[in-house]
Amino acid sequence: MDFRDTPEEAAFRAEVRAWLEANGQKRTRPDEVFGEGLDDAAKLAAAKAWQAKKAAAGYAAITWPKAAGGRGGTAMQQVIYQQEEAAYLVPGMIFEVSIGMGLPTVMTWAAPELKARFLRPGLAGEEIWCQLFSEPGAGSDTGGVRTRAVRDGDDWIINGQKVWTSGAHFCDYGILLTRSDWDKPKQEGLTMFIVDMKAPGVEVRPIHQMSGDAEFNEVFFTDVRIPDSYRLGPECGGWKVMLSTLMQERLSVGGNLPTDLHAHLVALAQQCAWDERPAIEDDRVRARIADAYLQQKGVELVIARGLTAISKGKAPGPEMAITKLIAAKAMQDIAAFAIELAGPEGLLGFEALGGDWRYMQRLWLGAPGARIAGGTDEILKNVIAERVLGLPGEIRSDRKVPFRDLESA
Amino acid sequence: MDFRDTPEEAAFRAEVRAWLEANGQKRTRPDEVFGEGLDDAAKLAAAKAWQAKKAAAGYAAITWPKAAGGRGGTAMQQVIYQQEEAAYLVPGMIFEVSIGMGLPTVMTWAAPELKARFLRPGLAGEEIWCQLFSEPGAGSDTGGVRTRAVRDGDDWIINGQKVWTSGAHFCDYGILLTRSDWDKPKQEGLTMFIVDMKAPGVEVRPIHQMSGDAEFNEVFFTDVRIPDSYRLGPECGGWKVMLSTLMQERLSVGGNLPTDLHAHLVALAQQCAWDERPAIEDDRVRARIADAYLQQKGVELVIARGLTAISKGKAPGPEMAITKLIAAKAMQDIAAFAIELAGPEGLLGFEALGGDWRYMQRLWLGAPGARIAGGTDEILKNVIAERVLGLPGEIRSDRKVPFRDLESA
Amino acid sequence: MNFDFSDDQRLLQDAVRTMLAETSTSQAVREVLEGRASHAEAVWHNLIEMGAAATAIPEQYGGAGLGYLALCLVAEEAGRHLAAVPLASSFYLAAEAIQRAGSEAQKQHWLPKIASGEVVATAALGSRERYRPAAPLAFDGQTLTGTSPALVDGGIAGLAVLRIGDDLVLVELSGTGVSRNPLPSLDPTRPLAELRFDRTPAERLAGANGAAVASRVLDGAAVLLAFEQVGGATCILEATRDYSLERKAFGRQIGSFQAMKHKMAEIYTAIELARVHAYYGAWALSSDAPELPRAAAAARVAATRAYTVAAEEGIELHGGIGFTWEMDCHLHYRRARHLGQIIGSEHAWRARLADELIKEAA
Amino acid sequence: MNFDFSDDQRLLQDAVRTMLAETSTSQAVREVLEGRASHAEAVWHNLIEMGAAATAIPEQYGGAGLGYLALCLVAEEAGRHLAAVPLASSFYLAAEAIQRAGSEAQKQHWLPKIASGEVVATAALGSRERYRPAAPLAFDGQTLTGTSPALVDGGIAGLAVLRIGDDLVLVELSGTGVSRNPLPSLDPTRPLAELRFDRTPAERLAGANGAAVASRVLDGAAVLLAFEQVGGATCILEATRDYSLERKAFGRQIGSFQAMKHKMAEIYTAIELARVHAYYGAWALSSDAPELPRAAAAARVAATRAYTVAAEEGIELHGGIGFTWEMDCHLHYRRARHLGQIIGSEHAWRARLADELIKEAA
Repeated sequence: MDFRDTPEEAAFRAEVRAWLEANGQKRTRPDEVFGEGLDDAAKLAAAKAWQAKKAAAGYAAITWPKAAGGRGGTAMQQVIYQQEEAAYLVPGMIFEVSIGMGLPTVMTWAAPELKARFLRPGLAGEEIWCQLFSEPGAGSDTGGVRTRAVRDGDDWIINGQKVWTSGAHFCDYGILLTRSDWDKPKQEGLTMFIVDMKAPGVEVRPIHQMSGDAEFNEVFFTDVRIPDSYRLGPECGGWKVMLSTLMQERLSVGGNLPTDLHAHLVALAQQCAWDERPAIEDDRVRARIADAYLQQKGVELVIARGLTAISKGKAPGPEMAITKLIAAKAMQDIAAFAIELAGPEGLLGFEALGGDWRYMQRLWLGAPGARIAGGTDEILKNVIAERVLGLPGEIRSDRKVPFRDLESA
Repeated sequence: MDFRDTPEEAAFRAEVRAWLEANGQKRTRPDEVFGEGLDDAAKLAAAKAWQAKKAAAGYAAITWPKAAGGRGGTAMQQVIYQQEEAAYLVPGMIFEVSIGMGLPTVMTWAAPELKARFLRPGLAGEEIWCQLFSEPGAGSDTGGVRTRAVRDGDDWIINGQKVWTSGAHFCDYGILLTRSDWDKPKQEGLTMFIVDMKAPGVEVRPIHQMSGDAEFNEVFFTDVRIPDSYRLGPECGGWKVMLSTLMQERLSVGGNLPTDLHAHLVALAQQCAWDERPAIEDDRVRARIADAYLQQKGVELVIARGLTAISKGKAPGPEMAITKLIAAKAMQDIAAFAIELAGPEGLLGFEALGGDWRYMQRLWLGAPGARIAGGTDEILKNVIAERVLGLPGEIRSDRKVPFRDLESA
Repeated sequence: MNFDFSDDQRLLQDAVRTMLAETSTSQAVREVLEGRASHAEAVWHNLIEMGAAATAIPEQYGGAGLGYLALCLVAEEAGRHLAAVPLASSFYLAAEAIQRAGSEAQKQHWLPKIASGEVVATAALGSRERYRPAAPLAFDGQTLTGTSPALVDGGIAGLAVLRIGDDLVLVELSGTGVSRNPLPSLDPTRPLAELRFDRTPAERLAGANGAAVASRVLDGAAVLLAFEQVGGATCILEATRDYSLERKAFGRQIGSFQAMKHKMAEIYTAIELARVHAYYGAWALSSDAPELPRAAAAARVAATRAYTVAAEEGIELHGGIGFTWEMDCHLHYRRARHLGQIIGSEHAWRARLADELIKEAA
Repeated sequence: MNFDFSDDQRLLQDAVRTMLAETSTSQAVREVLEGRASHAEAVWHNLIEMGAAATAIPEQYGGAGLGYLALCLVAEEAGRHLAAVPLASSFYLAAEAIQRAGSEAQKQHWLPKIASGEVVATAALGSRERYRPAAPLAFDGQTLTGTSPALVDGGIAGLAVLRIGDDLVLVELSGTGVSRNPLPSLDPTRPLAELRFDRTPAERLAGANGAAVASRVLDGAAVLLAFEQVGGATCILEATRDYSLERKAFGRQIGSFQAMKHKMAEIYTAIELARVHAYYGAWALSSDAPELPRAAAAARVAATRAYTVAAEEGIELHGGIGFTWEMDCHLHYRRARHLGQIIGSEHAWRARLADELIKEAA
């Protein structure tokens, strides 16, 4: 048992650290984010510039084969890079879908000329990708998509609506799950495409979240034409393609929780008075600080177990689902408790109160989404029950019936 | 809103109180129970004597019609009697099944001569009844009973096994749910009987609980003969008879929690030291005392809502299920916390520590059973979800299939 | 035994519910949420006109004189419909303080104005928890100087009752030297402002012990707010139930999944526990029973818990749609927190409940 | 990054598991539960013979010298199989105290006897919580007089380490003036006795600061006990899972009901959280890291919670059969509480964890 790097890992870490120091900009506040103060266009341009630099240095897709523009490195090297990058102001989520889902799917399923066309510009951040699976009637139940793909000569014509598409408003291409055959059962009539997000008939509308942010979009397709050469995988093979896309996420080791949450609670509790004494002296407050640590450090340690697997060349298993399950709810509870510390002053929007409070209020407004996006608590518990504990799957009545006959269709 | 009795209720309460004072014996310690120090036989005799006295005074079955030996009183009078009796040393559960389930089922379904035969001796405690529904393979799912009833001339021959039968070892008669037709679906092949518990072929074995008590029994039936005249309701009408039996319980208003639990916690916390100060000064301990009150008083108040319905001549609804749901888990949590108060001394069996501790340890050992017997937490949540909130029932594959074809049969 | 409201009280509740269903719509609430209105004017107008807001103000002071039980049911409906109005500030807090500590002249002057809606009032009666050191606020017997805490409805109030030490001070906000500083609110449907005073004329409420009155008024407010919380929690539970019956996934109504059924059963249980404690608090408040401090604290803790759980899990059970701005789920999420903090958090009230229980056990 | 045990350590664990599966059967545990044996002799014999109990005692004192990581895995298996043996008393507590505070002579005299099983030892090292005032126990430098607290395995121990003020005192129980008073145990598979001394010869452990050593030993014990708790919790979860796949109701495996699936997923999550904190504690213990107090407290709290939840809900998910004497569920219910209280409850350890975190944040 040893938390230290192997000599090879240490060498790679040193190399990464040197490169980041030379090229990146360190965070100065815990809640500082990339591109603060820039408008959207400038922020996007800055992000693309960073990604180009990162790709040129061979850090954009460490585990990809060299032939595809990657580094041919190990998953552990990827993790080390991410750990080191975490201290820097980098454009977070913008390229995550490109590198993590879109391009790997292209790599696996597209014809050589498409790979040549898309991989390098995607890696360098010149083109950004999104993922178009979820629909208003097909969220947790992705197999229920109803966006229609109809063959028309060498093209397909797409009509329908997607939802919860991160970054659709600035993306160039997307991987699109459609239903091309309504007579087959649910998961057997699906086909996957590459779609040009700037094509005529594609309309993107932001979804405003309760936090006031708009990270997600609805995307509407009206008679959008896609050449058959942009099809990924066989006709009606979309389910399998989608699973391969999601498999790419397996190396990601689950949810996480800011490492400093309990320290923030300590700081806030020292500023608040409960019954004329500092709240930090209340045994209940102290207990909550301890519990916050148990959850935060626990998630960190579960991830360390996943990294151990990666370090040994294995993939972390479905048990990593517990990290998101613990993290998202803990974030909600800790943030709510932080607000409660202030009593009636907790009524204030924390713009009025400053740093730590604003941070907690952001977490509090973001937590309901964090518990849902990427798998609800309920879906994650099913994953643990079925894939870790081996309990039976839910009773399904919709598996063998032609999709058009399903009541919900 | 008024917690006081109506004038009629007050008059009845005064009458009951006077009778109890003249005839009963008040409890002197909170955990004193009827017949302490007596052996089983003497305790049973004392219980029967009390029941005879109570029946003679017209309090044994207040809501029964006078013709059946009851008082023709109201449900509220029944409640008032129970409230007043609670302060007295009375034989608790012994006659509960007789009066609450066995005899009412006889009253509803048996022929006049059987009623004449059974009602008065049952009411007077000369004969005691039990209920034989559950089986090893049919607990929450009572419809799955497999005790076999086969017609043989004017008799039926019974073979099978029941379980969780309260008081079977001292009971004289029981109501017995059997399967008489294996070709009908689950709930349609059942028939109910009166069974003589002293008949040849009936064997009772106590079930030892984790608390060391043995309140329940297994009952084995080997070629037990029951005359057809002892059948309750039509052949294959047993499910409906059973529902009518369980309906009798509807006037009971759910689980309860000793009213003094939070006061016990206060007393114990005053005796314990945590970190050199009295545990009662720890804010966490105080919070738990408050929560104990919220649960205990909450259950009491939910019951008060049920009593309000009764007082208005209505029946309390399925929402009363929350009382048991709250009470059983609260009992477990409060008792565990009480033990925790003592730290390493909580390792001791509380025989070593005395009154309050013994009480808490008993609750702690009894709580797992309380959460299961009479409807598990899970079944109660289903009841609330389906019958109160109107959510769909569970998917059932066993409703229409002949019982003998069911995989579990 | 009659642990329920009377038919007359229920009739009033029905009337208020009907009115609120028509006027306190999602759109009306969002006018305030998005800053286009300071409060829901039509709702406020109707509550006043019906005499529903002023049920607990005696008739001789311009109220309906129907007592606290009626006001509890009005509160439940206000909570259910997310009413964006100064009901708590004006009626649970300010009017109550004046009624309990005001001189006859003060009552005759102010209560009719509050009851008729001519004046919106607000109050800061002190709390066991705070973040910043209390702002300096000095009362010299005739004028007030300094800054108030953040006050709900401080932007539209014409009158404030402020606790300064053991005094309760009444200050008219149209007076000289008053300025208002709007503050961001975690629940923008209930806007906040702090008030700044510069030698503003003010007077003491006549009653002797300001601290005791404040405590009594806060107990009453805890009960009334518990009804708002129970109403809000019931609303989000019902919305969740309805959505779960409508929405399908995996070929089934999502409400048929046992995980969802059981979570809704748990929310229901939490709400019913809160409801009975709120009822008990209503009884104690209306009968001026010595149990009030205990009953009020219990109602507040249980109701804060219930609304918090209902709002958090209500969003969760809606899935993705639940955290969009367009759905009303987040209005409950915010309101639950607002109501849970407005007179101190559940932790302060749980401590108070424990204090009472330990005192009683002694 | 290697946050896992080595292959060698896993091999030892497998061997211990195989041995315990054969010897620490339900029947063997029930011999002790029902008072027919003071401990599971065959289990104890084998643990000693394999060198598994004495893994953390250095070779020069008769141990296997394999270190704490190995002992953690032994503890996990002991917990999983409900081993009714004096492992914690002898090895996590008494031997550790002697190792850390004993003189060379004391170590050479006692550790080999403990390692070989010749002597069972027990210890009382003080706690933050207590019920009765500490019994008077006086040490005059050479003899001991008075009554000890209730000691696990006090009935069979030949040696005790007792904390008296800031001293750790070693007393041989075959000495003069010793009597034993068996006390009822909430978990009868782990029997208790108090010891009475009347001028019994005893000696101070040589190490300077008894309180600091006691605290250090308790931290180590917290980690080791956390492994026992994780092992026990895993056992009852697996038993529950297996039963739920076997048992049918309403025409289905009961394990197919989502309420049961999700509850088992929650238990699993609690156990995994405990497991990683236990691992982290094992790392801190084995590397003598400054993080030990925090890591030990975290492991103790998480593991106590996990075993409590697993035991309570394990019975619940079994239904009626779960609370019978015949099923082993209640053995876990009792053991979970025993292990959760033995060196102080989770509340004391949570307070300790908070103290550490607040100290670190300063």
